[in-house]
Amino acid sequence: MTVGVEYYVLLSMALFSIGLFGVLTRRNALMFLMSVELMLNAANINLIAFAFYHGNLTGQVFALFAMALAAAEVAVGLGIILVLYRNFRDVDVTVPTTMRW
Amino acid sequence: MMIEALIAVALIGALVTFMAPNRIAGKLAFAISLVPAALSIWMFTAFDGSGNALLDGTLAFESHLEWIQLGEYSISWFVGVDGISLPLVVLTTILTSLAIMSSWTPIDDRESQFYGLILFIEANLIGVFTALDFFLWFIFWEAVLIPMYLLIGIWGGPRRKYAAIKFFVYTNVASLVMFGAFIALIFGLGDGVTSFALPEIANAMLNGGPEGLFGLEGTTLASVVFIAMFLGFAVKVPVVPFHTWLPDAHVQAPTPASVLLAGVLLKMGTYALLRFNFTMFPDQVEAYAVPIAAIAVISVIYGAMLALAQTDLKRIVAYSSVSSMGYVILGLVAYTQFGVGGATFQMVSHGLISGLMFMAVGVIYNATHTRLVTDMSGMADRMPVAVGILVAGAFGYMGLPLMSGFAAEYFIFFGAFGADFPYAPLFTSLAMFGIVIVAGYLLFALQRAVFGPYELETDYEVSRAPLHDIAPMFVLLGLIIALGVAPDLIFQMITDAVDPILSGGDL
Amino acid sequence: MAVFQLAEWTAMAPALILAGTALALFVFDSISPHSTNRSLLAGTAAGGALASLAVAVWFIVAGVGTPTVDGGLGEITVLSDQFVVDQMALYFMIIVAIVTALIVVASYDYLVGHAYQAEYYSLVVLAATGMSMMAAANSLVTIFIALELASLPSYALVAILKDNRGSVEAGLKYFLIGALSSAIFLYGISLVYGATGHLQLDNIAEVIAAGDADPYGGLLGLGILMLIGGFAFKTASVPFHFWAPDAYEGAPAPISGFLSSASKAAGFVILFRVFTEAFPLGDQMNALIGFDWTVAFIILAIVTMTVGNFAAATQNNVKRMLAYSSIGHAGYALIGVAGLSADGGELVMGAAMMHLLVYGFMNTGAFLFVALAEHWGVGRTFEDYNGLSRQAPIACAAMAVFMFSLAGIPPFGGFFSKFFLFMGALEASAANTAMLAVAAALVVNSALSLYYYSRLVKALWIEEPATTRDRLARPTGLYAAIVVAAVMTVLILPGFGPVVDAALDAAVAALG
Amino acid sequence: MEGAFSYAPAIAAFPLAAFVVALTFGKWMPRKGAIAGIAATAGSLLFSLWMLAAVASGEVYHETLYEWTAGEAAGEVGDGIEFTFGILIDPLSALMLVIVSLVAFLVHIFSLGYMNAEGETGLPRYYAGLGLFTFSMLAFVYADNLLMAFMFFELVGLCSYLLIGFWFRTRSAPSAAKKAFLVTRFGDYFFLIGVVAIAATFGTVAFAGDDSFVAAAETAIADGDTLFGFDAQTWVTITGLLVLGGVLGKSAQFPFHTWLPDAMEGPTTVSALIHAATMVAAGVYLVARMFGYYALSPTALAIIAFVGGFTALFAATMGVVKDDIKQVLAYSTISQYGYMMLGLGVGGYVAGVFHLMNHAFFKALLFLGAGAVIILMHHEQDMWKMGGLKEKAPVTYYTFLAGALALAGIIPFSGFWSKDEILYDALIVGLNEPVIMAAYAMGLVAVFFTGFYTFRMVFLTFHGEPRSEAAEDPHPVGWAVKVPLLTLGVLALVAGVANLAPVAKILGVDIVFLEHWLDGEYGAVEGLTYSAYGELLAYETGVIGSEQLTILVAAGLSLLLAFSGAGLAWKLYNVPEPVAHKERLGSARRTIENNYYQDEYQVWLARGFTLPLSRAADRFDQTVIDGSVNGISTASLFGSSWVKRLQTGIVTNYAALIVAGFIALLVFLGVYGGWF
Repeated sequence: MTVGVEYYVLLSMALFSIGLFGVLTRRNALMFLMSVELMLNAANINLIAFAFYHGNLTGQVFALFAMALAAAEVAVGLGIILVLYRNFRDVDVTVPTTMRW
Repeated sequence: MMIEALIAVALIGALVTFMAPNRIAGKLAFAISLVPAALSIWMFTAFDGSGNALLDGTLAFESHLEWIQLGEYSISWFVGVDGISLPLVVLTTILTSLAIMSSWTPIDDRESQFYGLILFIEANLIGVFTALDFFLWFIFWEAVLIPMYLLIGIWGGPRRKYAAIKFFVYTNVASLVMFGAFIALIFGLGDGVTSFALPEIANAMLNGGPEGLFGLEGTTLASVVFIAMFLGFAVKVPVVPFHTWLPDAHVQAPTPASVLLAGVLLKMGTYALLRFNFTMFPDQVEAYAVPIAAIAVISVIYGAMLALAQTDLKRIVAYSSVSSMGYVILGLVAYTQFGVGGATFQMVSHGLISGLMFMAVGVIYNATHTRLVTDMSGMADRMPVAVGILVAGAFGYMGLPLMSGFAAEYFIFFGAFGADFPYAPLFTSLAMFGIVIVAGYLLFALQRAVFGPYELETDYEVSRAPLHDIAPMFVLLGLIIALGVAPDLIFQMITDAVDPILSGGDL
Repeated sequence: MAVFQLAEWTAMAPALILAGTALALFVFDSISPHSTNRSLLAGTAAGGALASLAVAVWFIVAGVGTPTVDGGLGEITVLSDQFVVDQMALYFMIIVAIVTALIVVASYDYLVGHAYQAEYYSLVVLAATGMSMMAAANSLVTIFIALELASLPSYALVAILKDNRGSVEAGLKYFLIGALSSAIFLYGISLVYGATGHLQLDNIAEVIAAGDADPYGGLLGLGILMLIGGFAFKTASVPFHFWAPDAYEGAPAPISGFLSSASKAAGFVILFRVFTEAFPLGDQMNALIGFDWTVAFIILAIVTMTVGNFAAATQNNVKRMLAYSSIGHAGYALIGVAGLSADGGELVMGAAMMHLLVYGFMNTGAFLFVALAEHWGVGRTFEDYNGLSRQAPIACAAMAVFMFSLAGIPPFGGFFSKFFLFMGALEASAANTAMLAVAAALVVNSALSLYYYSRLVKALWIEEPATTRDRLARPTGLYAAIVVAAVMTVLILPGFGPVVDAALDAAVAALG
Repeated sequence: MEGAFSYAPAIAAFPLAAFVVALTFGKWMPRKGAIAGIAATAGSLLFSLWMLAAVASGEVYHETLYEWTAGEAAGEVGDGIEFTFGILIDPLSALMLVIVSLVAFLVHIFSLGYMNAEGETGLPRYYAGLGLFTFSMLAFVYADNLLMAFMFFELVGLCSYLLIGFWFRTRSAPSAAKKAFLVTRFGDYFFLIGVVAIAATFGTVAFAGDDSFVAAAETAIADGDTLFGFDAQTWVTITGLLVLGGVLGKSAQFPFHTWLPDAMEGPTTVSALIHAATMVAAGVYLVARMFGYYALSPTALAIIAFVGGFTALFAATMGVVKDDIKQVLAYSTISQYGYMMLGLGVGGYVAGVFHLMNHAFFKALLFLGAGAVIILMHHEQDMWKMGGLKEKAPVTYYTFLAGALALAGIIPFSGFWSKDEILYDALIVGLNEPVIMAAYAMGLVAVFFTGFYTFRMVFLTFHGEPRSEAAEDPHPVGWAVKVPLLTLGVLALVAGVANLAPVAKILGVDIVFLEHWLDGEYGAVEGLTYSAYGELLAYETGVIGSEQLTILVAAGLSLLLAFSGAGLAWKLYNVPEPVAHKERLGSARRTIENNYYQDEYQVWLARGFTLPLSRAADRFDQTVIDGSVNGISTASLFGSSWVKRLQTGIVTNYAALIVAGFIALLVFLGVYGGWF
């Protein structure tokens, strides 16, 4: 008994949308980052589901790569959020607006 | 390799001058500029070309080197002169030398940069008049903008920044339009054309024309391109209503830059019109003759009317240039030997005369620090020689016989009166009324500024101009009279190159 | 020259050299964490970049990528086609290496008194490695990895001035938008994978050609669109451009130059490669996703160049003006994709590639001048730059060259590439009249760009200084980099022949 | 004497050399260039006389010397056209050469007394101007084609401008100079169109020979060609009238006469040479030169005659109220040239040329006499401040009187003969042509006014009591003043002998030397003779009773009127304390004093109409045309400031905008691609 691939896609799309919603609404940098992670993982779900569907492993392997990269991204991101906090005493992403127009 | 030598001397001279100390820059630049002047005069005497450069003529001093292969199209270093371009080259080199000498007095800041830019502009101007590959030509055409922008911007008058940017952007937009149109034409010509060499394109145009592009028929495409290119060049010429950058640029530019601007830069536009529109599109010229003639007449009369309303001497000369360029357009559209030849002659003649006028106005400005005719009176009392030359120049502008302006205007009028397009005599007669208005505003200005009892609103001691201010003007005056008395010095050379245009290349 | 008696992986040498350099710098940093031996660090980095450049040039001259029928060595594939070294790859590797070298040399002076010297250089070189790999990446996997390899150090580099609020803010914005874009990009990859079952570019194309992807047209279309989003982020194109002005303004000026030149070029190379290899234009493709994807690029090109140039026109901050201008230039380069068609487009794509090379010199040079101004501490606005030419004529002359070149005025390199783009756009219009709109937009934007570029020239050369300044220093590294960039911007015009050949050959090869 | 002609170019070249010498070295020369000028004009005079003698011996000269340029003629004829400089010496031009060089020579001498002796500054400029003028005028006179004539016609205009404005430090002289040039330029505008039209029509501009435009026009009319959409006759009329524009301007005919009185701002010598004897004659001379062309067009001739007659009367009436001696002479000049136009217009070629010659002598005399008076009066020109100079300056008085008698047309002074011949010619044509009759009538009435203003001037100046200190103690004049006066005085008296036509006709003796001269009895270029012109003319002549009776009636009428005019002047002004009597003119006075508001309307045309129009054009240019250019720029920059506001600085907004942009693209492409 297998679940049809379309359900995985729906799941991933839902996850992606949730992530996107978070990105658009959350002002906390960490929440922003987490939302992005959700979006990345939505893609991972897709990759794995499609790999299964197509019957090759490419997608699964790539999903592993993507997770590693996501981790690296978070590392860099956290570093930046750290200096953000040091400079602005806040992790609200809408606070730094010295540069505009 | 003569043309390369001309350009190289000017370019290297520009670099050398740019690096030279300010105090010797003027003399150095003058000395350097004598080399291209001498070389070009030698070229003039040794000229052995015949026919039109674009229409299977024999080129003089030709050189042709492959440069870039852009897909199916090749771009090359292709230069050479014919009877149309050579006089303009000589005009450029001579006028540059004289402009440099006339700068010695007014330019007292950042001299080395100033003279470096002047030489740089010279190199590009020579390039414009000698290049026979479209891309090469366009490089020179556009490169002229930079030095002129800086010359106006750095050494200009109070509103120099506005004037410089207006000149820069306005003429650049026009160039882009023109470039786009011409490239479209080349694509429209299809496989017959494999390079940007103008003779090849001209041949293709005269033997079949474009096949069509963008869903347009070949003839429609040719018409669209013709109009777009005409508009592009019209800004440069300038033709009413695209002229408004000119007075600003002229008034704000330092005198030597005005000399080159009026003397040579404006000729780029008419030269290009002749080389492109009026050589490659005989059918369109015929089809649009009446509107073009109307534009020419409007330019003449409207430009002259505007000049009449001015009180700034430079503005007067600037607007009168608009008027004079209208004559050139009229001559071109006449499409007769005297018309087109006269238009070319007028390019040279107006270059000399307007150069002279700007120099004379500049000399007065150097002494009085004003150019408003309302601010001064009786300058003849203090600067008799300079004023004498100004008066001579003014009469030259009015087309006094035995000066080159008359020859040019007469050729144009004669050529246009008998032209084939409808109502040619009427258009010609209307345009000729310009000679009355030009007399009106110049004489009015002379009466106010240089005659009458001596008065000056500014606090300067007016004394006679130094010799190095006067000498260039004498040279110009001599040339003006020489061409007026003996127009055949260049006119036969010009008509030799013009004839193939009129016969559609079948000579 | 028989290059490839060597193992095939050595074809990636330009990228590998950069990677090695980066690792060497890391090692050095680990051994001596607080070293301020700037000469050694910058020298190593520059040496690596130049070596990479030399090797890439050697390869391209030796005939790597030139089709074997033309007597060349043909494309060389590495790691089972995950990377391909062809003319386009080498061409962009050259661009990346040049920009990196310039940046590194200039940073020698810019980083005086800076704490994290070694990290800085190793991050720069690491990012360059990523970009170099992007040039050669041939599957969506390697593309994504290389892209992240280029991006992650870039985020850090932008924010490297840790006590500078602008730098941190810039880093934050760059990072957040970057992360969002990566997510979208990755999602796009997953959709394409879903539709075709492959991540290898040529395999994707085969599947599409075979009609196996026909049931998934919508999926593929959405995926392609999301891929475009990822590329748009990397190339700073609308609508993913929002990070660019802020990041470029806040980042250290050499890094701004690096990102806007090299990173943008790298973004374009994957854009070119993905769309020419995986989704070749044709009836099949059009039928599959319902439209000709050049339409998307036509829209993006027009909007991008317009937004970039219009926003640049009234800026007061020089760096920000350059940032917006960089967006405008992304719009110009997009013409290279927008003008493609089923049976051609070498000219327009080649022109875009030429433009990116020239842009590597002139735009980097311009940002380096800003770096110089920051080094002098004269301020950031146009007014602050007033009259600098009196004190530093050579640097200002170089800057004028960059500005005019960016504006596309001869006799500078930017003229040719821009006008070839214009030409290419017109040629493409013959097949697709919508491209006429692009050409028209190019004209309008060119005029506007002339206005603001010449504004800077005006400030430098025409205006009088508002305040009296002390003598300005002449830092060797910065000056050298600027002068080299300027000289190259000028000399590239007479020497444009080889550039045209390389770019057009690469484009022809890419379009197959 | 054939060899004489090879020296013909020297006639013009001498003064040109004098111009160059005076301009460059005048400052350092004794007499500031006068010597060079005198030598040059003497040379020209001698050579001119030599030419005259050569023509008298039966030779003529028509030679192209220099090709200015050549090319393809467009328009009606497809062949090549050459524009050349050539010399045409025939009876007419030889005569004119002598007149011009003689007057120029005398004026140069007179200048020694008038300019040098009076300590003027800027004399090199003055003599250079005179030299250039003499050169141009002589070259104009023997020009063999219309274009060359036009070119030198313009150059004399330049010289006129420079010399009127000689005292440039005043306000009035530069203004007058400008006006003179402008008004004549207006005429020359038409002239130039005429030249261009003739060249374009016939492919030639030569005056004489088989390939002249006159011959071509004759052929065209004979062949019934259509030229530029008109039939040949009409086209000849149109082009002829266009050329006439230049003539009217230069010869100060209505309505272009307004510049001449103002031109009196120049030195009196200049007025004598340029604005009386020679340059103003250029217009009339040109009509005579191409008389064959006008003869083809009765309409053009009738217009010439009518304008001439009208101008003669019109100017004469204005002359009667002037107070300035030079002004009177200026209006009289206009009036006299009107007579010449009338003469030519009625086909009286000989009469016109005859009057041209006589007028040159007596008007030069009168101007030089006026100059002498001005010296005497310490540079006072108002006649009401003169009086009683008769005894103190007898040479001046008697020579002036001779000139006045000639001007008034009193028998037997030269002016009588020529004016009478003109009026006679007009009368006999007028008997069949009402338009000409009207012109004749006006010319006849003008005789009365001429007599009146001439003697009003003489009486006010020389008779009665001195009315100012200067008049009581006049400045003496030297030989340089007297010699020219005496020479011209003699000529004014005897020049009429050249053509005593009435006497000849009544007495039947053959003493019409000028007629024979112009008819080519001695030598002429074919087609340029009186009789050749006569054949072309379409006029019918009539007589009153018999020819003799007509002659007597005409002569008697004009004499009667001349005497009554002079007599009225004698009655009113030959009193010790004359008064103006202007109130007797009643309501007409203001009009006449204001010169019929001719100046006003022309000044209004320039200042009240053209200038505001140009200002309006300027405003239009600045606001509409330049405004739209700047408007585009402003709009772009406004757009710019709007576009950059998108960049709010808040990163969440960026994300939102990115998503929005992406979705917009998605929706657009979806709709475009038919996904939805």
